[in-house]
Amino acid sequence: MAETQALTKKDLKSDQDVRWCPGCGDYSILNSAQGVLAGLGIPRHQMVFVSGIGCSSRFPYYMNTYGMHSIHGRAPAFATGIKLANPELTVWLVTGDGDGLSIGGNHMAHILRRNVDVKILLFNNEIYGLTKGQYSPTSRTGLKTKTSPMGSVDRPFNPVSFALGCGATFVARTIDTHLKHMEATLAAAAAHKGSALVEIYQNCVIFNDGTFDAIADKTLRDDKTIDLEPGKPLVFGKGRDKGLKVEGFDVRMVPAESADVWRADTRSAGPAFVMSQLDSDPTMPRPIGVFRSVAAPIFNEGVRAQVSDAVARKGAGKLRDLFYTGDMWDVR
Amino acid sequence: MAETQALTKKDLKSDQDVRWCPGCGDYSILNSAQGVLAGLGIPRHQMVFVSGIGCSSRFPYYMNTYGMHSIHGRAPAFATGIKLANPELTVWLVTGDGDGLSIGGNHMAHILRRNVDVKILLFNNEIYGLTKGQYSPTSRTGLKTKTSPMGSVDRPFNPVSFALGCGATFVARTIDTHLKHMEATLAAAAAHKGSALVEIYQNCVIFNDGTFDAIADKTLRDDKTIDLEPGKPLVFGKGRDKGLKVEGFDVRMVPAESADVWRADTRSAGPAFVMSQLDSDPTMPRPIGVFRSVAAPIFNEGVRAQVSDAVARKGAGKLRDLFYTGDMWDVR
Amino acid sequence: MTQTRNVGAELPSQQFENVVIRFAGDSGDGMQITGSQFTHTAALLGNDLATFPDFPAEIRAPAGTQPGVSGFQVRFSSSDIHTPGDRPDVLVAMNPAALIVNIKDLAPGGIVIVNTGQFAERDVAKAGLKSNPMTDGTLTGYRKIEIDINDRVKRALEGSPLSPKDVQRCKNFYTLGLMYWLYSRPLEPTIAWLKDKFGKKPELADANIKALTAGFNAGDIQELFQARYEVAPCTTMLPGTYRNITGNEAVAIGLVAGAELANLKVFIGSYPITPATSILEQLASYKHYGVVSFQAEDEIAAICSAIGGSYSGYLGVTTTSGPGMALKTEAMGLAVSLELPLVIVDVQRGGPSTGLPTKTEQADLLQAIFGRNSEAPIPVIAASTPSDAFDCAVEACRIAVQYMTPVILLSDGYIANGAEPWRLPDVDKLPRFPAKFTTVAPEGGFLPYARDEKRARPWVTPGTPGLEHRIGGLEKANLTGHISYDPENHEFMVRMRAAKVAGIRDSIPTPSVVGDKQGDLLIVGWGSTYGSIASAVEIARGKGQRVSRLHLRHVWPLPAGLDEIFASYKAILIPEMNLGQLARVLRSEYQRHEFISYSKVQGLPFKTFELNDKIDALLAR
Amino acid sequence: MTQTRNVGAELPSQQFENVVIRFAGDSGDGMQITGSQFTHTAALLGNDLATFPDFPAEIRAPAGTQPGVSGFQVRFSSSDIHTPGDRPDVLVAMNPAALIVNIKDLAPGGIVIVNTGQFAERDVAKAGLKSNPMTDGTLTGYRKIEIDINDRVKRALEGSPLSPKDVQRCKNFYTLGLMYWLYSRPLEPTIAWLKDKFGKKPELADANIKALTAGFNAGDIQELFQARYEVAPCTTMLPGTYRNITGNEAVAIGLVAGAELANLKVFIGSYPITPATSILEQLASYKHYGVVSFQAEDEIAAICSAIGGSYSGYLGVTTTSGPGMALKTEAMGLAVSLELPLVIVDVQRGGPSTGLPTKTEQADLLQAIFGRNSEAPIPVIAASTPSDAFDCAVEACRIAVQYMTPVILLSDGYIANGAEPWRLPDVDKLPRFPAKFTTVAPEGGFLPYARDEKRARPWVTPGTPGLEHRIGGLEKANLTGHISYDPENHEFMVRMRAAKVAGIRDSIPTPSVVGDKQGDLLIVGWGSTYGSIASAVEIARGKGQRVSRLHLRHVWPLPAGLDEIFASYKAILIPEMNLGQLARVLRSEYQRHEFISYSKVQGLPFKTFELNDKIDALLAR
Ligand SMILES: Cc1ncc(C[n+]2csc(CCOP(=O)(O)OP(=O)(O)O)c2C)c(N)n1
Ligand SMILES: Cc1ncc(C[n+]2csc(CCOP(=O)(O)OP(=O)(O)O)c2C)c(N)n1
Ligand code: SF4
Ligand code: SF4
Ligand SMILES: [Mg+2]
Ligand SMILES: [Mg+2]
Repeated sequence: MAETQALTKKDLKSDQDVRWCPGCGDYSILNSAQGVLAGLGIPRHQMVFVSGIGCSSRFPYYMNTYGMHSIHGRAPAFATGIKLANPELTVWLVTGDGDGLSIGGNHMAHILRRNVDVKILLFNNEIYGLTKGQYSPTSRTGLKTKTSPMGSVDRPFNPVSFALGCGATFVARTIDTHLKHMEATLAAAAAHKGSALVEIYQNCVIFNDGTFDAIADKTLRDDKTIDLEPGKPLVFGKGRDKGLKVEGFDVRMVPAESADVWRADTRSAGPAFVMSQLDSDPTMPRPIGVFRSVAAPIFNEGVRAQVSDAVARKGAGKLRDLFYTGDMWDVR
Repeated sequence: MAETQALTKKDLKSDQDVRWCPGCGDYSILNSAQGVLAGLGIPRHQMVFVSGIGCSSRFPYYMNTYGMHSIHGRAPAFATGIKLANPELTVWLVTGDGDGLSIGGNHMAHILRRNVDVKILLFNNEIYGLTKGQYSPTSRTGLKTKTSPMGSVDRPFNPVSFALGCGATFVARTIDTHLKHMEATLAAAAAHKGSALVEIYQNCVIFNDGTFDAIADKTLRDDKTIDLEPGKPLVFGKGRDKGLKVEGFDVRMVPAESADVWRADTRSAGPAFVMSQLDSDPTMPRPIGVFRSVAAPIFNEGVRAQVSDAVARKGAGKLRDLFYTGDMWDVR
Repeated sequence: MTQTRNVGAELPSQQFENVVIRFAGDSGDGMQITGSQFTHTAALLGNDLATFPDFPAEIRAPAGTQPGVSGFQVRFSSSDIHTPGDRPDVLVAMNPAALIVNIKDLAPGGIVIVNTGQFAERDVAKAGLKSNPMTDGTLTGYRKIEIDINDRVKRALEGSPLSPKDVQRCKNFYTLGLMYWLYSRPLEPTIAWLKDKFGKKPELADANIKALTAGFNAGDIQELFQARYEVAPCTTMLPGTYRNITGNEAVAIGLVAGAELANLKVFIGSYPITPATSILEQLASYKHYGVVSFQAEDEIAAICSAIGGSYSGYLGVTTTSGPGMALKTEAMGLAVSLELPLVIVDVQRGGPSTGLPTKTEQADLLQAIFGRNSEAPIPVIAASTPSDAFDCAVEACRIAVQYMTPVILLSDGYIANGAEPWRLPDVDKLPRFPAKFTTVAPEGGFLPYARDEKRARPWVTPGTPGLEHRIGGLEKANLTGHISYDPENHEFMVRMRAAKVAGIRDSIPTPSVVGDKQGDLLIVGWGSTYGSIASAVEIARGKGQRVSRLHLRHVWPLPAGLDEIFASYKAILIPEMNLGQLARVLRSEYQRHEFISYSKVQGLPFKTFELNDKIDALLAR
Repeated sequence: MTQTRNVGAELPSQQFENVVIRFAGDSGDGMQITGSQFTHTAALLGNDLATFPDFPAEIRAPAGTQPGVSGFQVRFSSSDIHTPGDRPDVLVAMNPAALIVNIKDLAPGGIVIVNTGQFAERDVAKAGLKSNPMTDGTLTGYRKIEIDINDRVKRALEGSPLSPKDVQRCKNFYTLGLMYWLYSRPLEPTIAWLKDKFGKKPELADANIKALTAGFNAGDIQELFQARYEVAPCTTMLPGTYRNITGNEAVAIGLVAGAELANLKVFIGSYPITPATSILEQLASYKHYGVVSFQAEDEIAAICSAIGGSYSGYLGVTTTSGPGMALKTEAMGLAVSLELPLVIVDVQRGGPSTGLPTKTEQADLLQAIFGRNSEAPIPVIAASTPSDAFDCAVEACRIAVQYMTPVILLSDGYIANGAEPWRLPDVDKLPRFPAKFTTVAPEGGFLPYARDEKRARPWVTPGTPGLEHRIGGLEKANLTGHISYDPENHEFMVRMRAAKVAGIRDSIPTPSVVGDKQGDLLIVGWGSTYGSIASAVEIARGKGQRVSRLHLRHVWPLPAGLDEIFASYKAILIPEMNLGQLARVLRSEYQRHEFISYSKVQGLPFKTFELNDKIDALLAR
């Protein structure tokens, strides 16, 4: 019964009705993910989608693969168990800014630190969608919501900086409305060996409509974003005429010709972090694309290798030896 | 009864016997903290020490101040509540690498993100001390412990990178055996307005003895560490002859004369992060001192200001108005 | 055309004691607003009332589908009522999905008002139906009133500056106007509300008022009815000033009141979760009452921050629902050990796990009483109606402060979202229970774990000179509070904590029995089964059955005197929206009595008739 | 001088049926090793035995202080025994702190062996004592044997290459040698152990062997004794091969065995916590058994990873103690909803909150059975002794796999650290219960929530072609497992889950009564009270009292047949190390019987005499 033919997008659609609000950014992400996954040459039954709780976390129901809609914030722990127990599986994790960075921030941090081979889609809509619109750890300071009627006084997380601080080996960012970029980014994540975090700017039409418009709007985004493409110069703008260059501890805007070439695989995560910090500078383009992509030992491989090594060195354990060991004596 | 005289170290010692293992690095930290706190001009009754669970978390019992030894990993949440409810208090938090970065990593991340005005001492001994020696999220890969008999396959957190990734406004590092440096660092933390995280390399003589020797040993540390002093050049070495300089995305070793001047208060946390990433480069000195110290809105102030504003604008709420509002009708 | 006309004046006017209407439409159709406006007007007219909003699944489902249906049931009455009614007398169905989801509940012979403007083939298909329920026999046995509301609104608002889409958004007010006409209600309260609500967008206010009036005036439709109806004001309601209140509002207000009665301010640390979220939202808006609200990163941080708030001298509060309650378990144990005041509100919902987040259930009772590691006693009280939630919140604060203990207040989804008239309390008559902070060491020295006559330890907040001390989760020596591993001390402290909580019994009344003091059957309830039980017992007694009832507010510790009460009845029935949790507790506490458990676990309250059927069956034994 | 001499051969040899020795010293004195070596040798000699290690508070307290005292009690016997003994016959006290902490437990007239080398004024002060207990009357009524072990070890190891500090570390083996002489035990097993242990440091092995031998040969000390003692091999032990095992070891081994009997491998996700940690540690060392062990970032991640492991086809296991158990509550609810196998081990400790982490307690029972939001039934089984923990772990695996359910296995600090001889099972005779993975859709299509005759749903792991499906924590439609908000379906599923767990009863035996099938008193126990109850009942029956006992392994669901058994006794006594939790459960389940609760909550097991006193009092009623 193994599927040998290439999959199509449609093969990855489950029989459940998609129940996000009309206009929600989640639709296009679902669509892109189905497209990218169909192209990986992996049979459906080897794919598992794991999620927590939130609008975004309904994702697995819509994928005609294996899936687990778990509990709020804990998807990374489930995914780690799933991947450790069966490393053959292709495990994807879908989470939101609340699920993944509020209640689930610690599990997120640890899966990234350990470099478990799981691909993580963080739908960042800067709001709690499912519970109907409270500010989240990525909401901008001052955002008025039902729980922050006078404006939120929280300083937001920068998810990319956060992931880099945790030692993530692959960190990228994309935008729900930027389909081509999203597909390329998801494909890059899929190709990465180890944990891959993709922050996706996702519009919540109901509770936080337009929050990314200033940079993500189709007419603006060429000038307001810069795509970090490993090996390519840091160039942006409608006319691809502007560039970025690092000088000392600073990043400066320069003519495209003088732009630095982007490297996402340096020993230090410093460059990626420096780029992520441009977010707080309104005069700078917002970096999207691949901040970091570096090879590192993969947790599930390390764990399984020890099991294999132990078996190889001691022989596969026999129950009898488990019992009959140490200091024994006989009673007759 | 308010204490008007300056405190001495002794005033801050509680009547409880200190029960760490002989030789434990915790003793010198306790001692330094008592010294620094005595000098702050704050009366004892305004100080609160909050901790989680671990050897380090016994700290509050030894301080003749208010104190709460709470539950594992949650001290930041207690501290936040304490500080929000009474912003007059000087709140210090003591935690370990397990308490603060394993089970408590998320609360740590959020207290730093929010910039609650709490001083945090992270005793990093790269081990779970209290539970008798299992690897922790800062243990080096390969460390053999009872739960990692074949060596840990986890990649460790870099606590400084982690804190910076969370948006911390003050991040520093010091060493239990480097008393002068420790006191200066704690004093700097105490002076900071907002969350201040101090990572303290702490030797666990029982379960991870000597883990910092290669850099912290008194005979080596001048050459193996570099003290980040804001406003001072990045110079180190016994003869203070070596320096660091940032070039492009790289940090290079240079003669002291060419060293960059350290700035911990740049808009971007990039420079601090770049420095923190030197940890993984064995050819580089290990940075200690103040990675970052930057002014930012303080969470507890923001929260309290909204309360005051609301009272100022609407008048202090009266119970009667709380009940008698909206659409009412009378039944006679 | 915003003047009402006296259409249908020729129709006879029928009096009803009470009427149940259910508004049902798509999530986007504004049925919740329609329902609450109708409720509001009924309240002003002096009816007693009860409501039952029924939300769709949490995400906005695609328009027109069954999962997207949103309903609001309101019952208004000239006599005392306790529930929103078993079955609607009138169903307003804005589309096929709303019709099909709700029709099975309509009382036989009931009126169904259908918006035919939304019954095209496309709409039927969207609802996942094979045939049109208007014509396929679904409505046999009901009185069907067909109106193309889409078209009527369009016409009523001809020339409006609004876009056609926005015009269609006024459909619900058209419908409301029609219902106002039918039940002889005035439009003014709603018009006032619209003007206030859309103060900054007068064109929206205008349009909605026009739609409302058009609905009221639509003579041709009204010909379809054989009568207009009237429901007189309720004369049995206690005199006083009333407002409508939902359970979550009542909890929020009650907590602020409870804190104030203790001379404290509220610190709320919470994390959003359905159906508890709006308590946090409401408290966040009470900053001018000195409320410090903190939206924490998760439920654990929420309760821990609240404990920290109490430690610093606030009344710490945390609010949540089942899954969040589970997460707070460990910290509750610490609160027990620290002996600080804390109010934990659990708005129960369907489970296990994520379960049915928007539906109601009463199945966290055993968790609340027993669900912690080791011996960690916490008093538990349960609200029975939306307005009772106010009193319960105050009572929770009293116990927390007087006994220096965490207290669990149970509510549920039904109470949380349901509304009923709340007779506003006289502030000066509310009991006060001022917190006593210890600020100077007593004669003989300060002992953090000394106790008063209620076995409460002193509350000393950081910042108090001279009383510096340390507290924590390790076992504490009696009196000094120092860490102690001494075996006898441990047993002493375990029993002391248990005795303290058991001693709360001395401060609570024996609940009164409604009905005869002895009889054939006693119905014992707790929580939101109140309304159904009260109604059923009224009906049973009306039939001459010797049935009484008793409702528990304090579920742990149980009040004194129950054993004697139980002994006076031949049988005791415990209806619960769980598998018999209170029954289990009562069995273990009052072993000599038999408790008959009656369970319903459907995410829905009991219908009155279900209870009456059960009563009949039991009495026929 | 590593040859034993036949010193004291002239002393009379006295036979004892059983002896209790307690070794007590500073944390650094190696008392745990001394005790376990003595135990080991006794085992090889064929004694029955039981041990009770008593650790100090978690942190190494400063040397010589009372909180730093570490003790190890061993009881060895020529007859069947069930407890490590109420009171030591012999106390070995290495310093004043050890003496003062333990002396009150010594049996009247008992022997106390004191290391006078550690009784300088300084040492007395370190122990926080005002006067020297050697001389202040503390030891009145005991037989005091004074030995300067510090000095003797120094002399025995003169010329050793070890530093003086390291020489002093051999004190414990000197002491052990002395006890070996006193109880006529061979040195060889310990010598072999030392050689093995210090294989890479022969100078350490040598020194300890010298110290051991010197203790054995110390003729002048032995003159202080009036006799040597002998405890013959136990003849009532069942024939077989034995080894000593602690409860935590037994759980670890049992889980590996249980998984293998199900044709599975263990996935353990855990987070260290006293006293459960060593289960994780042990499983981490069983990698060659295919065990995948994962030290998670916290208890929540631990259980979630284990659920993930089960989902992927491993036997998911998580181990913890009270506070960690509390944290797992929410995820347990998900496991109930997902219906996947999972074994949750809770090694109970003193509480509430952090409580007494190194002490034992049985107070998580109600939490285990009832402590989750909503109706989330989980079967609970409890180990009664260290070796029983093996069988219970296997049983937990069986239930988890056969019923597709999480299972809670309760142990406690006493079982975890205590050791007893374990009769090694015959691998081939262990029952097998192979997991059935569904790999192809059955006739009619695959239904993830269809059920077999045990009401278990099919186990399908990701990676199985053609059976792709989604599961989650929202309520599921019967059979299909799709999300369902349908009221009747919810009730059906709630009752189905309850029925599945209740149905486990059909697979467990009615526990057998030890003693007469009817009588004056039945003692019902669960968990680690086993030993004390068994001893007390033996004694009572020896006195002619009509007392029987029954011990529950399955505490939820309770086995069939109890009601009838209970009916056969005039009274039923439930001793528990909590405030009566099992008694509460039994009262609610078997309402017609009276259950007398007998509580001890001191972080310590019941003494046999305490139970006998209680029995006497009850029978005298
Ligand atoms: C333990 C627990 N706490 C709280 C909730 C309520 N809850 C569900 S989703 C959510 C936040 C969702 O926000 P996000 O992760 O950003 O997802 P979005 O809906 O925006 O996609 C919350 C608080 C829950 N289901 N479980
Ligand atoms: C909920 C909970 N889980 C686990 C534990 C057990 N525990 C106590 S301290 C600790 C780790 C301590 O490590 P760290 O924070 O590094 O402190 P250290 O002892 O090294 O100073 C653990 C796992 C606990 N007390 N509570
Ligand atoms: S609430 Fe927001 S995030 Fe959720 S489905 Fe609707 S638009 Fe999307
Ligand atoms: S175990 Fe380690 S960290 Fe803990 S007190 Fe001892 S030396 Fe210090
Ligand atoms: Mg979101
Ligand atoms: Mg540590």
